[in-house]
This record gives sequence, structure tokens and C-alpha cells, in this order.
Amino acid sequence: MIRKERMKVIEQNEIARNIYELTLSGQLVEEMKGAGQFVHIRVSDSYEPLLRRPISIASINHELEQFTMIYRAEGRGTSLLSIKKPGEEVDVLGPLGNGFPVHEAKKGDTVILVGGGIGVPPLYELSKRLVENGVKPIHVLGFQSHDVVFYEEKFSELGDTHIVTVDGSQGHLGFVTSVLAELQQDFSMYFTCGPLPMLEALQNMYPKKKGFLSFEERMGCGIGACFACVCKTTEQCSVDYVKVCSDGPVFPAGVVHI
Amino acid sequence: MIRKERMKVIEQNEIARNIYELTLSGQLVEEMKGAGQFVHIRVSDSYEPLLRRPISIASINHELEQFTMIYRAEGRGTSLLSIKKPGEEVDVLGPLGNGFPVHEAKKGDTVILVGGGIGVPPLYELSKRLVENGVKPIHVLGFQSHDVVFYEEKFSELGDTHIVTVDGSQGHLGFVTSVLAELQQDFSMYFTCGPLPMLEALQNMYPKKKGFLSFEERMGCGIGACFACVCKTTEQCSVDYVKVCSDGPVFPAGVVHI
Amino acid sequence: MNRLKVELPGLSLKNPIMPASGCFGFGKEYAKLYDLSVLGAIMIKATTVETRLGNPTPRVAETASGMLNAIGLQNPGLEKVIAEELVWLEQYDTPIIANVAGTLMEDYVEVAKQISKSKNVHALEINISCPNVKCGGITFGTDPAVAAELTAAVKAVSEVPVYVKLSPNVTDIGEIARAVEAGGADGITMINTLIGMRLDTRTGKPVIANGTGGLSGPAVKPVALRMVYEVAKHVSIPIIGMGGITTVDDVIDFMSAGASAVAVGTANFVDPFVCPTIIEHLPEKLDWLGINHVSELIGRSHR
Amino acid sequence: MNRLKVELPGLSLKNPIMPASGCFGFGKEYAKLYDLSVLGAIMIKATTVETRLGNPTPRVAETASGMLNAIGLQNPGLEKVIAEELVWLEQYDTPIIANVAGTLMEDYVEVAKQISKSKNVHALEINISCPNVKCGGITFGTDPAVAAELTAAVKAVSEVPVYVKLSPNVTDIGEIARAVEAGGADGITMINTLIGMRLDTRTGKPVIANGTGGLSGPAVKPVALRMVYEVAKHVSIPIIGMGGITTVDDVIDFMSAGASAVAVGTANFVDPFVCPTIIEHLPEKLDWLGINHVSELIGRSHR
Ligand SMILES: Cc1cc2nc3c(=O)[nH]c(=O)nc-3n(C[C@H](O)[C@H](O)[C@H](O)COP(=O)(O)OP(=O)(O)OC[C@H]3O[C@@H](n4cnc5c(N)ncnc54)[C@H](O)[C@@H]3O)c2cc1C
Ligand SMILES: Cc1cc2nc3c(=O)[nH]c(=O)nc-3n(C[C@H](O)[C@H](O)[C@H](O)COP(=O)(O)OP(=O)(O)OC[C@H]3O[C@@H](n4cnc5c(N)ncnc54)[C@H](O)[C@@H]3O)c2cc1C
Ligand SMILES: Cc1cc2nc3c(=O)[nH]c(=O)nc-3n(C[C@H](O)[C@H](O)[C@H](O)COP(=O)(O)O)c2cc1C
Ligand SMILES: Cc1cc2nc3c(=O)[nH]c(=O)nc-3n(C[C@H](O)[C@H](O)[C@H](O)COP(=O)(O)O)c2cc1C
Ligand code: FES
Ligand code: FES
Repeated sequence: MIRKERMKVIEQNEIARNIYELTLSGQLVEEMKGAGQFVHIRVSDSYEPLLRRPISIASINHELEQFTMIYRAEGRGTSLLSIKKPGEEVDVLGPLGNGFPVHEAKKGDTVILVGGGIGVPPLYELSKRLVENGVKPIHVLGFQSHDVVFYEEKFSELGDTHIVTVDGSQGHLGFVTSVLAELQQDFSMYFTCGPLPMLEALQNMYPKKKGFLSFEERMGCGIGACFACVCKTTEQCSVDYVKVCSDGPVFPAGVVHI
Repeated sequence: MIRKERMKVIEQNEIARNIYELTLSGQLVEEMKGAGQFVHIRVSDSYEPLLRRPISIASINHELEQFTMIYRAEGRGTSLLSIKKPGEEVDVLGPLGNGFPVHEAKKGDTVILVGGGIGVPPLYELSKRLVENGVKPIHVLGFQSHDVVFYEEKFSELGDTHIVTVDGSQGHLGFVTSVLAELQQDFSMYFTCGPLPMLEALQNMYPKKKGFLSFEERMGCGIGACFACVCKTTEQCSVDYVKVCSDGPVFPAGVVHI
Repeated sequence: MNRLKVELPGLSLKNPIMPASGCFGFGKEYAKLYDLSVLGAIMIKATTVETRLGNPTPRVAETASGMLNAIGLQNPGLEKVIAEELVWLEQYDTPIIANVAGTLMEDYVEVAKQISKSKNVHALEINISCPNVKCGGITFGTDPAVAAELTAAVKAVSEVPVYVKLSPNVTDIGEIARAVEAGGADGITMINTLIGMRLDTRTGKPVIANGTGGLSGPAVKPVALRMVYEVAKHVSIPIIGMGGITTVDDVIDFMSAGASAVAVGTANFVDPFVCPTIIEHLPEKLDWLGINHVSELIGRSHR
Repeated sequence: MNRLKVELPGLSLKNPIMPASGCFGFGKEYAKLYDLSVLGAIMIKATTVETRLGNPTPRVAETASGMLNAIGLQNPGLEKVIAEELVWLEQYDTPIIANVAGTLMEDYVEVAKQISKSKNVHALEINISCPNVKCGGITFGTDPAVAAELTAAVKAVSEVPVYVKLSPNVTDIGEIARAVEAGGADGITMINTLIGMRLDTRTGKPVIANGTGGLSGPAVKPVALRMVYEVAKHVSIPIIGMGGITTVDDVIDFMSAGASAVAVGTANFVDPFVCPTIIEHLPEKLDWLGINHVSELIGRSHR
């Protein structure tokens, strides 16, 4: 069920340049089902900024009733969010959307998780769950440069992790696709979240593989009512369009027209 | 000179119901000349609320580079101001306007200071200065009820202090005028700040006395440029209008058409 | 006594609060959050004869205390709205106001004729004011003669009272209001969005794919309020007011200006529970004002 | 090379930033805060033939990300403005744009004729759009034929180029813009304020004594930007854009939409140093955009 709650800031840290890791606590965590869902955040009680900001759930701790998100402080809303201190409250609506179908991967499977920039966070909870289920994840994480890389260690603890930077300042030089090309190809499926060109490249690279892609779109309501976040679908899909907020943000490869 | 500075919150206390005493520090204090001037406060960096709030200077401490104001948290802006904590910053423009002419009162004079509600604060710095100059102030301070009375002790330390409440829950019952009628009448002048009906009553009560009244008006710029805060003048005045922000807020009795 | 009950042509409202068209879909999403029967009414998303897929994305952009949208009247089309959405909504004890849109006058007439037969549609809202569709829509709303003609044509076929939704993008809103009243409108709803634009500062290009969008939210409240006030002086049919309503105080203001009921749009995105919250707090606010019944508020600015 | 220099009819601007009329008086107050010579130009407060005392107070009210004003064109009158205010302003190396207002066409013509002779008045801004004066003003700005006629009449007597200030409270801003261009205007300034209202929630009465007021500030930026964009498509004379400008980014946006220079109004009240601050930061922003000269921004949204 979707709830709205003023959740408490437990911790907030800048873990890379302008990249913040924020942990919140509250009963809403009870509702969080899986990896790839998101929350819709109101960063202040002012009318300016007005709209909520969609941010992925990066990890869930049901025992402590806490969850963590990782975001880039860029525009007005995320900058305001980044100055929240422990003890302060954040207005959260969530959990929203349908996440990654963890159970598609079976015990013993090898799967590939491909993230780009601030598309990396939801893959962390996903990877934890896959490992719990006995699946072996391989992570390929692309960033702009070394100063915005985060969670390399955390992902490494869960499985093989390949870091790629556009300027080569950390890990491999180039794009995730160049690393992917060199990887073993006997994985059962891929999961990915990141910029549209990356999603498109992946889909083209593995036309025969099962894949699940997480999309981004500008949102109004975040719950499926306003038709702000629609994506056209491909011909092989039975509906004309899907809404990223309520039908997604994760869709099987081939559904969304990129 | 008028300055704009992000001043630091030193202390903030609720000293009566919804009445806050806020002490700020910064170099801008150097410019504060006298009692009755005000500052123009921006309570947040958001565009909402947009406009600055005019608040009187209640006391000045040049040594510590600090000043104190006292305000009622009522609408959106003052409510936001009231949650500022020590260490946070407040955007202050000031000092603005022309305060009370302290030197009109001569050593040995007895003067009357009449305040109503949130018109009381500027009289505190005024009273301190008068006492410094060897003037004897008598304070008549009107409030709605006992729970919004503040600074009784502080004023008492400086001179005779009469508290009046509309509901009689503290001090005298009724309005400041009823107390004034019973007071000695051999004072040289009066100074007053408070709601318009009170200013009018005072002016009518003492047609022959020298008096200085501090006015309020909705403001735009606060510095004399926008013509938002003009008041019509009486016939005996040589100009057609005055601006509360830059010509006032204090005017001699008889200048402003009430 | 129900202190919040308001009677309008075709609409017996248990309270004067309803979600605005396009900000509530056909109710399904919000039904997961609260019982829709608490609402005074529901204004459903604009319905056109044919299925519409709307504009390219991005379709929304944030502005200071407001937002722009250019959804482009995306909706499943008349047939599906009647057969699926409206039938689904029958489970709630809430009158539906069907928002009618189209390109040509015939489209409006067709939608009005069919949709007004649905059991739970108690009124129509003729959307002559959507700024986000290229032909039709906006022009109907800016020419008094055309607006009157369209009103009359819809009125002739509708089985329920007809409200006309006015555009704020006009020189003289009073003139348009009088025209639609003369055309036979049973009520007016206002305002639709103001035309606006946001640019990407880096590229200089519009953020919204459509170029321009409709401005809504708290930023437009002063404009909406003044227009409701203005129109209330010119017509004797009731007004359902909207534009930036977010709090109980906003509701009081719109009704004071002359609205008999109000709609809440953008605020649903900021707080999906805003409608029930307002409804819950309205009685206390009436107490604070020393007012017995909400209808005493209507037009008190003018008295 | 001066990266910020912009040449407009009558105006050689060292940078495209100037305070908007009515938000800067005649400069005296801001001169105590900074050297007015840093400004591209100054648009002085509206001047009428006679002394005007303006509307009753309250004259301003705050709204979400904006404000309402109904000052009512208070000013000392033509004679004093010329003899005192303009003479005082001569000490600064900054061209003055004189904002001309009145009730009848003759008033405008009279003010234009006299004030355009002042040494430092390099252009006139004909205020056909003030929403806060009962007769004149607003009607001139909403009727294309009248707007064109007034423009021609002023143009006939003015010794300096004439800019016409447009009202946003119209159905078709492009039409008015074309009309004043046809009437001989050398440039357009836009937008003036949107008509709006705020009510006291307790009493239901307007907060502003005048009833309605003009809405300005960040809230109106999307509307202003779209109108500048629209007018830029319709006319070939330059536009000075305004409406909510507060930051360097806002300046970039207005110039991208088609403005050749911009004016800053309400933001002066929020931060009296806003104009020099914007001017100071403009070059870094050009660097960030990879642009050499500010004029390269003009109209880039359209390209
Ligand atoms: C399902 C989903 C999950 C996301 N998860 C994350 C995450 O885990 N970490 C992270 O850093 N970012 C994430 N994003 C992107 C994030 O929503 C934007 O970076 C953020 O909204 C920008 O807000 P701002 O205040 O910084 O920018 P502003 O420029 O102030 O934003 C203005 C408006 O545009 C919207 N907007 C701007 N950029 C985007 C964008 N890329 N996607 C959607 N809306 C946008 C904002 O929400 C706001 O309404 C996610 C987006 C979606 C749709
Ligand atoms: C020269 C001067 C000195 C003042 N000194 C004090 C003081 O020492 N202590 C104190 O508590 N109050 C003082 N006031 C009144 C104070 O400015 C208002 O109470 C305050 O602006 C209200 O803001 P808000 O955010 O609570 O209300 P909101 O309702 O959010 O205000 C909306 C707008 O109206 C303006 N406004 C509302 N009430 C007033 C008012 N009474 N006077 C002027 N503008 C108003 C606000 O500034 C703002 O622009 C003074 C006013 C003036 C003019
Ligand atoms: C995303 C969105 C979609 C809208 N769709 C419609 C619509 O389909 N039909 C219509 O008449 N109005 C539509 N509107 C306008 C609203 O119903 C309302 O008139 C306007 O938004 C002003 O109210 P607000 O400020 O409370 O949002 C839409 C508004 C928004 C924000
Ligand atoms: C207090 C105030 C007074 C104004 N007076 C005038 C005026 O005398 N003449 C005029 O043409 N515009 C006047 N305006 C309009 C501004 O010049 C400007 O067009 C408008 O405020 C939009 O810009 P902004 O949002 O930056 O304020 C006034 C605006 C304000 C806020
Ligand atoms: S954001 Fe409203 S439908 Fe997706
Ligand atoms: S507030 Fe602007 S002149 Fe006084």
C-alpha cells in the first residue's frame, strides 16, 4: 500500500561529489516490497519547489524500519534535500511503482546488473536480494569520472564488480557496453537502470536475452493519475502506452519504445 | 548605511504565547544608530514566502555586535522565522528608517512611553537610551491578555511600568488610555508604538504635548523606492505624503493623517 | 444539518470539494489511497470521441509555486470511458462531472450526448479552454460568440446540466462568461490553466516537448481568484472555482469571491490526500469564522 | 570587447540589465546602496502630467512566489520629475528610460513631448498596461487599434525612440505587438503585471484597498516568458523582457526567448542588490554556456 509519512532523517552523507546517501526511518518501510521501487519526496513545506522528486530505493532495512536512497544534488529540490540533518523530517510518498522481478532469476543463475550514474542505486537492493536467493550477480557500473563513483566496495561484496568511467579516471575507460562485450556471455538475464542511451544500447546488444530495464520520466502525481510520465510502447506490446510511475519504472526489454 | 547581511542566530526563545525573542549577530549592528529603526527580514531562500518582513529593533548590543527583536509568529513568514535555531542564518536588510528622536528629551525630564502588543519592542531600546541620558521614563504597556505580556521586568528595571490587558488577566483592565488618564500629567513628551486606534487615541488625548508615534504599513521595498507604504499627511504638514519605511516609521504627532 | 452540503444544477454535493479534471484520472489511483465517497464530486479526465495518446514527453515542468503541463488530453476515448471508467466509478456514492473535449464542435456534441446518459454523470464540464491541443479547444474559449454557440449545441443534446470551463487567457473573462450564460450554460467552472513556458537554461529550448504548457498551482491563485470575483459580478449561474487551491483557506477565499464549490487540481500531486484533508478541516474553519453553513461564504466579498 | 554590451534604438547599454519601472523609484534610494552607473539603464517610475498621490493603502500583498501591487502611479508629476529627479540622475553614466502614463491620449502626448527633451532620457516606455488606474492605461493596452493610435501619437512628438509596454491581460499578445509595431514603436517592453487579487480569509474582503492589484514576481515568469517568445515571432523590433526575473538564469531564459535586454522588478524588493549581482555573474554564466557575447543568446530558443 502507498503511504505518506513524515520520515525521520537518520543519516546523510556525501559519498561522492554531489552524491548523497540518505537514510530515513518510519513505518512506511513496512510497505517496501522489492528492489526497483521508488519514493516521491517533498523536500520542503514551501510551495517552491512545489513538486515531489522521484528517487529510487537503494536499500531497505525492515528490521530497523529504515531505507536508504542515493541521489545527486543537482537542481533546486535535491539541493534542499541534501542539507537535511539527522532528526529533521522528510515528507515521503511511497513505495511507488513496480520494481525488478527478482524471482525471474533462479538459484544458481548468473545475471548481469548494469547501472549508469544515478541509475546505480536501485541495483544495490536488487543485488542483495539476488544473492539471498542464491543467484550470482555480475555488476557493471558506469560513471562520468572517478569523483562520482560510489558503492564500489558494497557491490564488490556481493559479486564481481566492474567500474567504467567515461574519462578512464577509475576502472575501465569508456562505456559499460565495452566492458560487457568482453564479459562471459552465459548469463541468464540482465537488469539495468541508467540513462536512456545506455538502456537502448543494452537492448540492442542482447536481443535474445531476457532483460529488465528501469526507466525515468518527468512526473506529476507519481501514482498513475496524471498521464505525465507515459512512454510509447513497441508494436509487440498489447497496450499503446505505459506509465513509468505506476506500470514501471521497470519494464521487460522490448516493451517501451526507446 | 543600509547593509544586507546573513546574520547568525545567537538565541531564540518563546517569551510569551507565540511571541519570540530573537538575537542575531553580525557587522550590520555597527550601523544601528538608535531606537525605533527596523530591519527587513528574509525568512527563507525560497520564493515562497517572497517578501521581506519588517521587524523593529528591540535592543542593540554594539559590544557583542548583536541585536534583539521581538515578534509575534503569526503568518507564514514569522512562523518560519520562529523555527530558526542558534547557528542558522537569517538574511537581514537594515537598519532602516528613522527612529525615535531620543535627544528631544532632556536630562531630568519625565517622559511617557506607550506601547501596544507587538508595538512594545522598540520602546525597550528607547527606554534604555533615555535612562542613559538621565531621562525618567514611565511605561504604559497594553496587551490582549496575560499570556502575551512580555518584558514587564525589563521595563520595570528602567522605570515605572504599568501593564494593561484588555481582559484584565494581568495588570489593569482595559486600554492604555484608561491608565494614562490616571497618571501624573507633568511629563514633557510621549513616545508610542502600537495599533493605529491606540496612536489616534493618544494624539487626541494629548493635543498640546510633544509626541512621537511609530507607524506600521504594508511594505514592498522597505527603503523608500516603491511607494507601497505611504501615509497621507495632515493639513499642517508641508508635504502631501510620507513613506513609513524611509521617512518614518516614527513621526512627530500631527504629521500623519490618522 | 450538514454544514457542508451544497446544491448546484444537477449536483447534490455533500461538500463543495472535488478534484479537478486531469489531476485525478478516472479516480482509480486515488481510490487506493482513500474512499472516493468522501468527495463532493469528481471531475474526470477530459474525454474525447476517439482514443488520444497525447503529446510527446516531457509533459510537465516545475515553475515557482506552480507547474506547467501539456498532457494533450490523453484519454481512452468515449466508448471505453463510458463502458469501463464510469461503470467502475458507480461503486462510489459520488456524482461525476464529465469533462468533455474535442477538436470540432461535432466532437463535443457527440461526447456530450453519449456521456450524459451514463448513470453517475450528473453534469458535464465543457472544456473550451485547454491550451495544449493545437486546433479546437482554446479558440472556442476565447471567442464569446463561438463559446455561446458551442454551449447551446451541447446543451441541446445533454441529458444533464452543462457547466462550461473558461480559459483565463482572455482579455475580458466577464464577456465570455456572459456569452456562455446566454448560450444556456447551467454553470461555469474556472479557471483552466494560463499559457506558460519554461526553458532549459543550458540549451535555450523549451523543457516541455509541446513548447508551451498550461500553468497551474498556487502561483495562479491570485489570477484565478480575481477572475472568479469578476465573473461572479457578471452572471447569475453558479461558479465552481479552481486555480491553486491547496488549503482550507484557499477554499474559503474562492467561495468568498463567488464560487459555490471548488476544485483542487495540482495540489493532488503535492499531497494525494489533499481533498479528504480539506474536507475534514473545513468545519473547524467555519467555526473559526463564526459561520454555520458553508454556503454563507458564497460571494461574501461582494457584500 | 565588452561581452555584455547591447545596442538598442536610442540605448547604448553597457549591459542588458535594468531595473523595471515602479520598482526603483527615481533611483535615489538604490543610489545609497550602490553606484547606479553599473546599470545598463534605469526605467524610472511612471510619470504623469499632474502630481498623483496614488491609491489608498494597503497597496501591496504577498502571494505564492509573487506579490500584488496597486500603487496607482503615484509620482510627483511631469514638471518635478524633469526639474528634480532627472537632473539628479544626470550624475550617473546610465541612460534613462522614462515610463509615460496618463488617463487620456493627450496626457501621454504631453508627457512624452516634454520628458523626451531631457538630456539623459534616451528612450520612452509608454505604459499602456497599468492595471491599477481606473480609466485609461489598461484599455489602451487591450485594444490593438487604440494601442497603435496612441503609439503613433506619442511617436510624433517624442525626441527619442519609443518603446511600448504591453499588458499580459489580453487574449492575443501577438496582435497587440504587431499593432504597436505598425504604429511606429521602436521597441516593446513586456510584460506589465497580471491582474490578480488576494482576500483576507477572515473577512473575505480584498487585502489591497484598490480591490485588485497587479501580480509580479517569480510566479509570473512562465507567463512572461511565453509571451516574449510569442511576440518575438510576430515583430522585428527589439523586446525588453521582464516578469519575475531574479537570477542570472532568468536573464538567460528571457534573452533566449527573444528579449534583447531585460528588466528586473519585484526582485529588487527581495534583494536590493539584485541588479549589480546579476551583472557581476552574467559573464561566468556566458562562459558556462560557451557563449562569447550576450547578444548571441537573443532568440536562440527559436533557432
Ligand atoms: C523512477 C525514478 C527514479 C529515480 N531515482 C533516482 C535516484 O535514485 N537517484 C537520483 O539521483 N535520481 C533519481 N531519479 C532522478 C531524479 O528524480 C531527478 O534527478 C530529480 O527529480 C531532479 O530534481 P532536482 O530538484 O535536482 O532538479 P530540478 O531541476 O529542480 O527539477 C525540476 C523538476 O524536474 C524534474 N526532474 C528533473 N530531472 C529529472 C529526471 N532525471 N527524472 C525525472 N524528473 C526529473 C524534477 O522532479 C522536478 O519536478 C529518478 C527518477 C525517476 C523517474
Ligand atoms: C516598521 C514596522 C515595524 C514592525 N515591528 C514589529 C515588531 O517589532 N514585532 C512584530 O511582531 N511585528 C512588527 N511589525 C509587524 C510585522 O511586520 C508583521 O507582523 C509581519 O510582517 C507579518 O508577517 P507574517 O509572515 O507573520 O504574516 P503574513 O500574513 O504571511 O504576511 C503577508 C504579508 O503582509 C505583510 N504584513 C502582514 N501584517 C503586517 C503588518 N502588521 N505590518 C506590516 N506588514 C504586514 C507581511 O510583511 C507580508 O508581506 C512591524 C511592522 C512594521 C511596518
Ligand atoms: C496535469 C494536468 C492535467 C489537466 N488536464 C485537464 C483536462 O483534461 N481537462 C480540463 O478541463 N482541465 C485540465 N487541467 C486543468 C485543471 O483541471 C485546473 O483547471 C487547473 O489545473 C487549475 O487548477 P489547479 O491550480 O488547482 O491545478 C489539467 C491540469 C493539470 C495540472
Ligand atoms: C510596486 C510596483 C510598481 C510598479 N509600477 C509600475 C509603473 O509605474 N509603471 C510600469 O510600467 N510598470 C510598473 N510596474 C510593473 C513592473 O515594471 C514590471 O513590469 C512587473 O512588475 C513585472 O516584472 P517583475 O515580475 O520583475 O516585477 C510596477 C510593479 C511593481 C511591483
Ligand atoms: S506521474 Fe502522473 S501518471 Fe505517472
Ligand atoms: S516600502 Fe517601498 S516605499 Fe516604503
